[in-house]
Amino acid sequence: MKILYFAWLRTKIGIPSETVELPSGVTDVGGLVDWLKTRSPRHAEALANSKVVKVAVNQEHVPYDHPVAATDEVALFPPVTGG
Amino acid sequence: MKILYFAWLRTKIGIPSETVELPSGVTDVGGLVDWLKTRSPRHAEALANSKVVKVAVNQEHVPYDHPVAATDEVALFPPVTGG
Amino acid sequence: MTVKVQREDFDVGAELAAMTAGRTSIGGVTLFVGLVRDMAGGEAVSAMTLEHYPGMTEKQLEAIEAEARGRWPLDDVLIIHRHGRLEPGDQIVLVATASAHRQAAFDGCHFLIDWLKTKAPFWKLEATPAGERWVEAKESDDEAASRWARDA
Amino acid sequence: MTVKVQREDFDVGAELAAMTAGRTSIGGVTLFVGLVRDMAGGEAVSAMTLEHYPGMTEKQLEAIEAEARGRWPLDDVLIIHRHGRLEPGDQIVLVATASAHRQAAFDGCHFLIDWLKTKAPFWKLEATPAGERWVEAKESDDEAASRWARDA
Repeated sequence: MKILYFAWLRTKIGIPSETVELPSGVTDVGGLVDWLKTRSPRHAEALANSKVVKVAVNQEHVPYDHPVAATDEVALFPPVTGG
Repeated sequence: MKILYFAWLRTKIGIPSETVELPSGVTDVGGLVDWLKTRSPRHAEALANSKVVKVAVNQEHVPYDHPVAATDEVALFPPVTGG
Repeated sequence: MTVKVQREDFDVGAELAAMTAGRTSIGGVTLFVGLVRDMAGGEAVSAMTLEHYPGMTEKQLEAIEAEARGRWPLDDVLIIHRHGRLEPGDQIVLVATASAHRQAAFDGCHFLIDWLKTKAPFWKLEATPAGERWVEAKESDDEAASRWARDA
Repeated sequence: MTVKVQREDFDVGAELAAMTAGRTSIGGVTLFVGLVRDMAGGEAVSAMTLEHYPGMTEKQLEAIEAEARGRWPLDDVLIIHRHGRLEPGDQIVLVATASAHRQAAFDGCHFLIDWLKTKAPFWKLEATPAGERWVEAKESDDEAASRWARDA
């Protein structure tokens, strides 16, 4: 699964993207974000406040109860600030 | 007194402007328009319907009871149609 | 703060660049460019001649421009209005309003073009297949302008 | 009907000319040009970097452009949005809407820029005397966009 990070999520975590193996048991966005927090202290800190972590699956904004699958492109980013 | 005509008032009367001697007794716009009607059949026809004859004195829109004086520049024109 | 009534065409890109050059407090510019349409009132129009009252037109445009600046926080306003003979596709009018905030730029520009399209001292002579005709003032335009009336 | 997300600057005059060339049914074009201001939230800004999500950004801009065309009778719509590092005075965004009628052109353009300024997937990094900071989403912008919400 391809994970993309934007804006301060990218700078806090320190990488623009990573490819992860989706663990069994992770079936929705909320589960994915919780699991990503365990990958490093930087992940944990960046993803601590889910209010400011928005998620898109396959380039569509989705809520935390949206399902995720191994072939999805998942992007995590702060609330957009517009142009 | 300088009288200016615009748009179809100009084409109906046939001249863009004329200089007239203000007759005594003509003291306001309404009196002036009535007097101008007597100058030719073309004037009479063009000025027949006062609803569509707007007047500016010294480049300011004015109502028919606005005073006129010999040194004024008076313009007669149809309702503006904008740009 | 510029008003021009002219026969010549104008270059929107150049006017915008001149308005914003070196003025980094401006957050946005709203522009409206009016063009001659090939149709009016359901009839084909091959040309349009705009007549105006030189002197009075400029005075009135300057007055409405000052009113717009009084009502909205505008860093700059530009009005260019052409007169003379124009053909379909030709530019007639440009209104540009610059502001730190886009809402002010939009409101100022919209107010000015509604006024220009209805109250500005211009008269239109349209050339149609049936001949030339002077355009009459439209009710719908008066409504557009009246929505800007201030509350008493 | 064009959406471009690009690093390069754009030429408003050339874009306008391309949009209107030979299309004599267009009565007016409303344009909004957004510029980088030298101040934000009371602080000096020396540069701004716009980050976006390539692919998703274009998709969202195309969707909102289609919505604008569905809501107003627009002959054409152009959106150009830059990304990357920009300095005060630089152009950020152009929205242009062409219509037979100015009200539609105004409403369509205003709707699009309110959306772009609030909902478009861009993130701003501002360079200030205190260092670089990521801009947070603003309440006032959400209000501007919410006025376009359809009645249920």
